[in-house]
Amino acid sequence: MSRARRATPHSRPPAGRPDPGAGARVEGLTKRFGAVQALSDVTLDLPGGRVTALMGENGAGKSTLLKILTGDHRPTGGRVLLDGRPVDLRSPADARAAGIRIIPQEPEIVPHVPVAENVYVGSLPRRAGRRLDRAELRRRIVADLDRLGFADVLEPDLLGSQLTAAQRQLVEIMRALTGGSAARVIAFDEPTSSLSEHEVDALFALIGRLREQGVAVVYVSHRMQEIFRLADRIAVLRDGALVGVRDAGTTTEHELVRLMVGRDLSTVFVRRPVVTDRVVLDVRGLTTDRVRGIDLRVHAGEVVGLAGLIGAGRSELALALAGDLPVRSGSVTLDGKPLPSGRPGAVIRAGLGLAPEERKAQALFLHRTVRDNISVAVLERLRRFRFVRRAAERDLAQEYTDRLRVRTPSVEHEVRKLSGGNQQKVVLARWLARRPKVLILDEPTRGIDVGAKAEIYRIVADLAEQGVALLVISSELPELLGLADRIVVLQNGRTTGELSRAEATEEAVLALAMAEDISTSDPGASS
Amino acid sequence: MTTATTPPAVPDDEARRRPAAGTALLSAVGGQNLSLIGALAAVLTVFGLLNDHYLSLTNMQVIAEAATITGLLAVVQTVVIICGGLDISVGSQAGVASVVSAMAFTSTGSNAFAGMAAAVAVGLLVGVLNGAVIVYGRVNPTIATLAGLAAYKGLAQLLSDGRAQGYVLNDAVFVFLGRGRIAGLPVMVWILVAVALAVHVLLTRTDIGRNIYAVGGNDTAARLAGIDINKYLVSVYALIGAVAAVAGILLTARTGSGQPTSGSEGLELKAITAAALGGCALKGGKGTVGGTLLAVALLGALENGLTGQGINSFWQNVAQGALLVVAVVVQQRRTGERAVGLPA
Amino acid sequence: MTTATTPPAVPDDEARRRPAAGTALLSAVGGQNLSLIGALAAVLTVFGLLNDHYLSLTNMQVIAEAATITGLLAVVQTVVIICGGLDISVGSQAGVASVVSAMAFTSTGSNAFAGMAAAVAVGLLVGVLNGAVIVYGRVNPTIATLAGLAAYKGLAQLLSDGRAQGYVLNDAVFVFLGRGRIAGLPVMVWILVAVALAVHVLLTRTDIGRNIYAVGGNDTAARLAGIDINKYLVSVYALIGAVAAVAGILLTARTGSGQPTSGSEGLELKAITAAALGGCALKGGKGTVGGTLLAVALLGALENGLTGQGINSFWQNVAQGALLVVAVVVQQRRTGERAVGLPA
Amino acid sequence: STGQESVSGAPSVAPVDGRISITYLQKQGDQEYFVGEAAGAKSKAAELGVDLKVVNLGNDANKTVSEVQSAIARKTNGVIVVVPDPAVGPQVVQTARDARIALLTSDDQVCATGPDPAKCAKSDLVPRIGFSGAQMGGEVGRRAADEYRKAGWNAADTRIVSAWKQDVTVCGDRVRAAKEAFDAVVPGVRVIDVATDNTPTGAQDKVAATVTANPGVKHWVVWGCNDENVQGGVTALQNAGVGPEDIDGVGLGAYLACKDWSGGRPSGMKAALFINGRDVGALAVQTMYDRLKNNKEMPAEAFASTTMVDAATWKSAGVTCN
Ligand SMILES: Nc1ncnc2c1ncn2[C@@H]1O[C@H](COP(=O)(O)OP(=O)(O)OP(=O)(O)O)[C@@H](O)[C@H]1O
Ligand SMILES: Nc1ncnc2c1ncn2[C@@H]1O[C@H](COP(=O)(O)OP(=O)(O)OP(=O)(O)O)[C@@H](O)[C@H]1O
Ligand SMILES: [Mg+2]
Ligand SMILES: [Mg+2]
Repeated sequence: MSRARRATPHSRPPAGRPDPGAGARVEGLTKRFGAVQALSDVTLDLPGGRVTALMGENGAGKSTLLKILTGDHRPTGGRVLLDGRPVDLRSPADARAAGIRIIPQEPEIVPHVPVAENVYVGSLPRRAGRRLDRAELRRRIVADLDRLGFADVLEPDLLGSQLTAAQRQLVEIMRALTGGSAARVIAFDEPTSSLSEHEVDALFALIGRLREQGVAVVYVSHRMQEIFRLADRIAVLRDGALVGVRDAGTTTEHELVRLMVGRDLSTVFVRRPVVTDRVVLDVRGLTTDRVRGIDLRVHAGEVVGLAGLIGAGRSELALALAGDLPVRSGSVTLDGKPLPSGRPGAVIRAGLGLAPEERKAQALFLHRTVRDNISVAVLERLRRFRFVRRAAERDLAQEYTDRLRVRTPSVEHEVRKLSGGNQQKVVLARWLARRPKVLILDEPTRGIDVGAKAEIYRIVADLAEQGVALLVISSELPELLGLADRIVVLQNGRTTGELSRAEATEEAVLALAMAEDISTSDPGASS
Repeated sequence: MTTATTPPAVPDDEARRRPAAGTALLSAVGGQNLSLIGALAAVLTVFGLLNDHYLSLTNMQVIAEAATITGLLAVVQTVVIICGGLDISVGSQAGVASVVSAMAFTSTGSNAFAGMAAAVAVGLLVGVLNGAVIVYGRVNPTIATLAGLAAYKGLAQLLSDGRAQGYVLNDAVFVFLGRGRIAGLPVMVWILVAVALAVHVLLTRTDIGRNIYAVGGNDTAARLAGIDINKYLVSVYALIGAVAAVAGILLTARTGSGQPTSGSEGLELKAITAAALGGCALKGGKGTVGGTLLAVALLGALENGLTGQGINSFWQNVAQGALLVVAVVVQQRRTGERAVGLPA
Repeated sequence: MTTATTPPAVPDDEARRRPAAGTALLSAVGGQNLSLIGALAAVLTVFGLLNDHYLSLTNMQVIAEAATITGLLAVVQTVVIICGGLDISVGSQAGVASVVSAMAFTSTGSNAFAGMAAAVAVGLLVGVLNGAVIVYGRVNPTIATLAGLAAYKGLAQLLSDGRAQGYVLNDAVFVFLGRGRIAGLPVMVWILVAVALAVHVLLTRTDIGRNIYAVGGNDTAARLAGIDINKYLVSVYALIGAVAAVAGILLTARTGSGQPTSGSEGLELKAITAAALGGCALKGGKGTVGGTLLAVALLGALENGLTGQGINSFWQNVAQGALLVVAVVVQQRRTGERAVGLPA
Repeated sequence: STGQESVSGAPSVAPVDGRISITYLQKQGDQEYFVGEAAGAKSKAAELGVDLKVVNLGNDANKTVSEVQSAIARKTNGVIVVVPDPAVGPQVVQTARDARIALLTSDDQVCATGPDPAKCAKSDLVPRIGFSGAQMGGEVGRRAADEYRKAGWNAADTRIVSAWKQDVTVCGDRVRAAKEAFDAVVPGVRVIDVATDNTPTGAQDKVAATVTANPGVKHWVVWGCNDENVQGGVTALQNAGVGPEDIDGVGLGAYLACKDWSGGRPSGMKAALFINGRDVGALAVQTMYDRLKNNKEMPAEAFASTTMVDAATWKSAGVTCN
């Protein structure tokens, strides 16, 4: 364990360090899924009072390690130790009892119960005779929302089914940080992938406090910035094996990438603008239940970024354009022709594609193969008399899995068996293969590793060069700044401003995203 | 599935400003239930106008008593559906219990309590068996209980040699169950009320109930939260077994003897229909006892009214099918949810 | 019957030498199906040993013929289950078709083709109605077709006044359907083979089939991928209506007259049982025609064997329930999937 | 209330002045025979100017109790019932007595004091209109034996298929009576019991399986609980290549048998007992009317006539085939 300190934006008071050996340790951990070796002989210390970051390409085995740690998977070999003693984790209940918590990569939400019950599911407050203590439940959720800084983004009475991706993520975070016995180990599996800066700050403050309390924090992310902002130590997995543990203060981004990928890789992305003045997508006064009076033009070859905080209405705008949400008023034209509304099929045939933000709920057919998942929107081009040309289909799937480096044994593998990032790549592959005139990408790089991210940026650039009009929604500001020719900022369902590439800085975007009283200052403007 | 990703439209600012009180009240009666209450009122009015005796106290009691056995099974069906399962074998279980209660009664020299205890014990056993097959055999609940539907029916027939067993109407306890009244209400109906109330309290007021909703709503979430899903499932099926046994005992009390199939065959469909009409999502995680009971009342009132009008059973079939569809369509129009994908 | 859609098992080493083909083949037979094949082999062996004539060609034909009507309904049930729906009204639909075919036959002066055309037309209509209620009325498929179960039964009874209608065995076409043979195989079985093959090809080789799997697998995703879910659902229910009509026509041909309920009542449970046992996930998105046919064959072989041994119907019920559970448990053990939450 | 304090002894039903309302509760009301019975009852009721409600009980003993109560709540004056199971009889009788309404049974017997009419004192049997199951079965068995002897078969080459739904009590009574009657004439022919669901296709499938399992048999006698069973069985035999001359099928009901005969070809269906449901329904309503209007005591038992018909005689006997 390194004693070296490093300069961080958050200053850390020298809290009393816990005993050496406190925390968790995995020894010789091995896990096979059929022919897939997800983990091989991983031995790693996860000391208390430290943030250990876990990095690696998509499918490297990070989630698998965490799932073993929390009793969700049983290892094929090896063991888990807690405070130096081996523990037998047969179920998540065991792990919870031992003080190990996880925020899983895919939030699991109970749809028809309110946020409060979602958060404390499994450890609801009760009185004698197992009576539910509703008053206590209320008190607790209000207090915890407050304590964790989510009070303004999460309404306790909302039902699980009404939550946005970000809100679901927050519920998962709250689940792990509240209720039951004191946490000894907390693992975050890409917790920020659908959060915006505001919540990310709150979360990091939280993690800082956990560290001070001596909790062993495990943090999985593909975002370098976060890693360096947060982690004390960085463990890198490649192909299921631990390839190195580095001290966060001494290592560099460059070194980590080399460890992860096994070669040098440029993560700096520079895009050459190829904007034309032909308007492809023309949105005027678009109003739905939650977005109001949106005006937006995207030109051929242009990449327009959509920025905003949680619930700003970006995803809703995207779904409305894709024909999946009822449009109250306004018009949308594509290449001058009005875009049908209410029927995604017709919209797609007119030339607009949307890669939605929630891969599991909105995009993937989990029990179907990678090939099926990629070809589903392209079958019209792959059929002869309604018979699917299977060779052509396989080639197409192969081409895109290769380009996006989807880590899968074959294109015939079931998608649910892929790691989260690889699933995301499959979703992107579908829409890239469709080659629409307008492509909307909603959080395209959620959970995607460094190498593949660069590849996706390159594909976006290629598409732009081919004259495709692109609309990119992302909560990762650096990504938007690097990609977009122009950034449109939404707040509370309205556009609050537009920044050219030259004007766009993080500060400028955030200022527009958080601009106060836009809605109160002109209340009569909406339809 | 669709609701998971698409939040319903919030109608206006009013609703947003007072989310707690307004939502709570509406969800207590339930948007779902409002249209059932409407349908029930319509049925009562129409038949009340057509026939003077329809709204009489006696006839209401007849309706309630006729609906009791279905009602009991529908209430527990509600629990298992909320839990994400299904029990297609409830009718057969009631048949087994009916036969067992009468046979145990007879063989213990007319001891009613022995008869009932035996039936409940067998019911619990059968329920636990169902649960174990599902949980440990990893058999899908629909298939497991489809198998139970056949197997327990066979069991009831084997036990009874396919004939009605025993005769219990010499016994005061059974007669009380079958014909007695407390405060003017048939004893059977009181039993239904008691069971429904207990299940309602269990579902809404205890952490057990809330965990049942969690298991059915998202079993992975429940499991990761440390809920012992297996325990819950086995217990829920055991509960079904016990209540189905009570239904079987009432069947015996009402018909006078242990019936292997008559009176219990087909109850599974009725129970599931009532639960579904009452607002249970067959995917789990959603449903209320109140809604189910309303649906039971609606179907019972309809059947009684149609029979009273001398409508033949052919038309009754058509009418019942049509009403079921209309009630749900109205329900759906009311909630005004966005129509995406398959209706749940 | 089963050979039409299920490629025979390939010896081990052969498969190992050509891994790509081997895997593909294995996944074509399906892990699911292997245990069904095992169960079928066990049933055939046991009864073959008990009775010399069980494995005779004649008896195999008897089994196949007896299973045809259930088989037809199970095949289309498979499609709708894959699509994420369910059709509990198939039996009633077959009853309507049976009555209509006989009545149209009689009233057109013994024109068999008029009878059949009328039945199929009515079947399509009923199917489209089911689909429309589900899609545009936003009624959950289970409830909608539960309503249909009652309503269409009532319709068949009303049309026929509850009596068997007409007599068709004077007519060469109907006699050919009911008793004819082609190449030694009953015509009915050929019809099943043809329908099963067509549906199999539809599901596995065409984009329509792919989209059906997609709709059932994740309807939101399917919609966002540009699939017109409504069109698909209505078409699938129309397909069911048409095939149920064919089943009804065969029922008429077999019994000689149009039967409103006799012979079709209860077929829905058999069809769903077969589909589920054959590997359909009731949540949608999963299932194969081959698996369903295997399950139909298994249940048919079992029933025939038990009857041949003179086992009474009580034991038959128990045996069928037990076999259903055992087959699925074995299946689950084989796939060895992680036991999380409720088994699908 | 404990449910005990009901009137015992003979029911005291006062004659009705004004319009009479009668409720006819039938088991298996969607079966052809009972549909006919309902039609007969309705036309008789129309003729007499009586309100008649016909209710289908299916096979549901529990619904039987409910519907009796429901009829009482609607102030019906008399109930005619075909019980799905005789065991529910005492409960029905008790309920009717409590409400002081007249009770008549049709088709199946009901005992006021116990579940089994066979073990019932004569005085406790409820008045009944109908056919006797034992008598029907007996006629079937005798006719089958006649045909057997006429054909000159022997016991070694012959098997009897006895097909019925095994959990229906009255079915068991019928086939048992048929066997006894047959044995009385020609003893020693082996009977194979076939469990069916009382439908033609169900019977056809089960009998087909039975036939292949018994290949050495040359001649077959078929009887069952109803025409469906016999017709399905005969069809299965013919499909299995057994010629009509080697089949001795005797139906019960004649409503499906007549269809075989209407084709004019030789059939394995040699005869069928024609039981006319219309007559039973009409007679039951008439009897109830007489009791309620004229206070005429109901007879303990009244039977409608049955006729054995065959391909030559069915038309003249009045069997209608639709
Ligand atoms: N249930 C499963 N069945 C089969 N294979 C699986 C299963 N879960 C994971 N795998 C495989 O194990 C490997 C490691 O996956 P894991 O989810 O741990 O990756 P990860 O490092 O978390 O990736 P990502 O960054 O994309 O989330 C992958 O190859 C994946 O396909
Ligand atoms: N009162 C509310 N009830 C339910 N949902 C709400 C409410 N207020 C806001 N929302 C959520 O805000 C969403 C609009 O934001 P949308 O998801 O389009 O934003 P986004 O900018 O993409 O943010 P995110 O990062 O959350 O995806 C709505 O779809 C809805 O789910
Ligand atoms: Mg992962
Ligand atoms: Mg979004």
